[in-house]
Amino acid sequence: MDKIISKEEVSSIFKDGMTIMAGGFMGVGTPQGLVSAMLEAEVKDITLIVNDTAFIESGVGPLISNGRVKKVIASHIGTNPETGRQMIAGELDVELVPQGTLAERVRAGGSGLGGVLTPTGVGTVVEEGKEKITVDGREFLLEKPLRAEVALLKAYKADKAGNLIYHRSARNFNPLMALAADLVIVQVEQVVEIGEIDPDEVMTPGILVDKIFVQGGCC
Amino acid sequence: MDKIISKEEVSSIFKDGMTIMAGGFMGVGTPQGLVSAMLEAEVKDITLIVNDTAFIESGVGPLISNGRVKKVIASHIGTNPETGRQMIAGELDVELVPQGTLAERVRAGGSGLGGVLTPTGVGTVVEEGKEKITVDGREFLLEKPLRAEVALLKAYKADKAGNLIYHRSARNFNPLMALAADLVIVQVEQVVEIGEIDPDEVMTPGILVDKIFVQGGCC
Amino acid sequence: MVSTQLNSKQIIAARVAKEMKDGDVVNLGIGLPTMVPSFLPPNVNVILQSENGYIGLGPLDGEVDPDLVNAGGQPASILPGGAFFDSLFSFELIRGGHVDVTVLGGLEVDAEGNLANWMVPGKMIPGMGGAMDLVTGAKKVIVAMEHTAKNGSSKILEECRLPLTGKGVVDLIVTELAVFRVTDEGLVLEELQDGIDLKTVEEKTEASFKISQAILEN
Amino acid sequence: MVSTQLNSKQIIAARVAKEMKDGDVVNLGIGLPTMVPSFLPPNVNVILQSENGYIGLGPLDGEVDPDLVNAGGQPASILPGGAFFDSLFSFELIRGGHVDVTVLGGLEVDAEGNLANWMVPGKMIPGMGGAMDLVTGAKKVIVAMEHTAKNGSSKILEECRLPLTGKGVVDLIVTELAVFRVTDEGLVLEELQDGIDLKTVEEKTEASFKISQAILEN
Repeated sequence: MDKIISKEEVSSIFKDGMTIMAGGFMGVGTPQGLVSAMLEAEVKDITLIVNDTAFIESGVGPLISNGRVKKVIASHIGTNPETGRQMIAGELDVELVPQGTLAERVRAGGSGLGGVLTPTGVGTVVEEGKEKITVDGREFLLEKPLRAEVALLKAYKADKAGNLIYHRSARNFNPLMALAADLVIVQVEQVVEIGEIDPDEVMTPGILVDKIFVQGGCC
Repeated sequence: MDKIISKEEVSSIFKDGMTIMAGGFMGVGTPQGLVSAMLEAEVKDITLIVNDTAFIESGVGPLISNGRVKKVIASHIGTNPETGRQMIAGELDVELVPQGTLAERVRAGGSGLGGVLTPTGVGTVVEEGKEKITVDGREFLLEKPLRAEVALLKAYKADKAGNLIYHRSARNFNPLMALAADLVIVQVEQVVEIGEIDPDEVMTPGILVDKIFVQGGCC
Repeated sequence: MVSTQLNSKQIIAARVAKEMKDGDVVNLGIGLPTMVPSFLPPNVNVILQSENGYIGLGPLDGEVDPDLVNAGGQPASILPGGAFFDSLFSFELIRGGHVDVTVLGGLEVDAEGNLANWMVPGKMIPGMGGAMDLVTGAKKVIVAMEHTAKNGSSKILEECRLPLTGKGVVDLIVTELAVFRVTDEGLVLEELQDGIDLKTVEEKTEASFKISQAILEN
Repeated sequence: MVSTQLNSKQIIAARVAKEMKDGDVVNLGIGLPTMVPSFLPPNVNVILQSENGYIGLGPLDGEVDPDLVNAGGQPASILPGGAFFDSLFSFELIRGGHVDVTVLGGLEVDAEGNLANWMVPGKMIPGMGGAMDLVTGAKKVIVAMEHTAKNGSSKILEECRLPLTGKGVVDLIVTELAVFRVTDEGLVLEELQDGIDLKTVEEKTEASFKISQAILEN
């Protein structure tokens, strides 16, 4: 059950047309090495589920700039002008989702729920095409679960069982995406032996993590 | 903004007819000192939201045995025969909720969602009286949010701002109940100064905690 | 291993153990299911999930920590590589399909994979605890139970009579007499336990069932 | 403090600061709202929530940590007593009413408390980020904006024309000219900023509004 994987092995995982989730908030907490491995895989028509498309040359931005992405589901695309340009040019399909709703949809996908009943977006364009459910006289949008074939996470530290600890504001979407994909790959700064992480301090249990890529090589 | 409170002050909070949530799983992670303060308050007609009713003489059990509770919402009552006896005698209203659904309902109450769409309980007596929502061809129960006037939590350690760390399997329902009540009181084994808990290790942020009761007296 | 006579429960637990793959995340119900790990071969290690909030449930290893119990409330330990979490996350794992196998006892199971194991009308009702979430969410649901009730009546029915724990959720039924798989076309008798003949199983099973090719050829 | 001439943005930020109570949990939008803390009196300490995952947002205090940024992606710090969490929990706090006050900029606000501040059709659309959740969930929503657009037209309208960020969500509007409260009976002019007369506000405000007793008596 060795979970540690090389960059070449990461690259070989990606296929055209895949749906990929990646952690990060404006690039902070984005696994840059995994994004780079994905770029090297030369895949296309990717559907990308991310909080934002970061910047042209960092975060998940290079996947957009290099034309690998067919559709983005995100809460914010404003810091990467290439996302906006491709969207207006009709090259890229963009689904904008309020950030809290995006988090809930990923959670629903990872935790077996049928959807989310949120007040966010009621009375705005966000409600278009969505079912509205009234509970005790108040309207909520039914927002559907999101899942991916692969989730790309960034953590600070892992043990060899895949138990993860995140660092500061680099945590963001990573812990929730760990539940919502068929294959979960994490990029970490360091790997320690099993038993070296206090079970009370684990932020994502190792059973959710399939592969560990160590930044700058391992062990 | 001193959050530290005495047992007498805790007692003075409870009123007849209140809805109270308490953490714990068969008494583990239940704030026994807060339960005792509640008993001393001599209140009645309480609605209690708990995972289980523990034992006759421990956990939240004494609240049942002493006839303080009008209604229990719980996933399990089997370890406390007094709960079953009062239920059959018509002295106590018991709403049984699957444990995962109970957790989700408390979370929905604490996080502003309109309800939960869960597959759990479909086709069983749990679905009686509930709306069923079909999402992409699959049926889910719409389970409603739960909130309380007071939540009674147990944590291992707090700082004076109310940031909490739980210990091992005593965590259980405590972190979710911290969001779902108007007033949140925590019983802790120790209090440390602000700044002594690493912000990455906080399990419940202090802004959710109104009052801290220190087991065995404070400071 | 010294060959000894196994009792009914041990026969069931030993057979359930064969369903486990190395690395499986497993949640075991109270009672008989907790006997399964002792029958695992040395090359099969499973990771036990405890619904009250952790991965890596282990047996009590000496020191009792009042903050560390299993889902039955009994003192327990956590193994290296384990992790604690809250009840919400525990059931995200369970409902979200992150538990590979759950093993539960049963009062009744039927040909459509319905399971009843949480209440008997007119008797004290303990509550469903986490059972309804487990049977709904786990990838594979194994019912491990004795074939007949104390009065000798079959617990494998055409249709459950007791209130259900889950509808169409059971994958495999393991008793001291036989192993049944639940399929879209109803129950299939997959195996007879050692020394049990088909006639015995037919007599003690209310539900109709198909017989697997393997048994027919034997 | 040396008395100096404040510019429009400073006038707005200073007035918004008066809405804060000691201990309030506050989420500030990007731009003008981030100026509010510098106008808080010394006895009022607010706790800043950063939507990307923490409580206790502080200004950059020297060392840049690439793993610690504010909601605008700029290097920041965390104050003693702060706590990190994931995006899910961050929006549980926001949507669940655990943030006392949010201060956001606005493109348009109307008499029903509708707010438009996230997109202009035909222009590059940045996305709503966390704004829709914030205006839906925060206990008090303050729009802090200049009274008129660059072309001089009123940003306080009878009815918003731009796509909404939230419907009926605004509690208070603070501009460099005036303060309006949104009530069930529409807008109420609560205050005139220093040196501003009622006529100026009436001329520059498209929406109809009532005038508070305090102003009428003045």
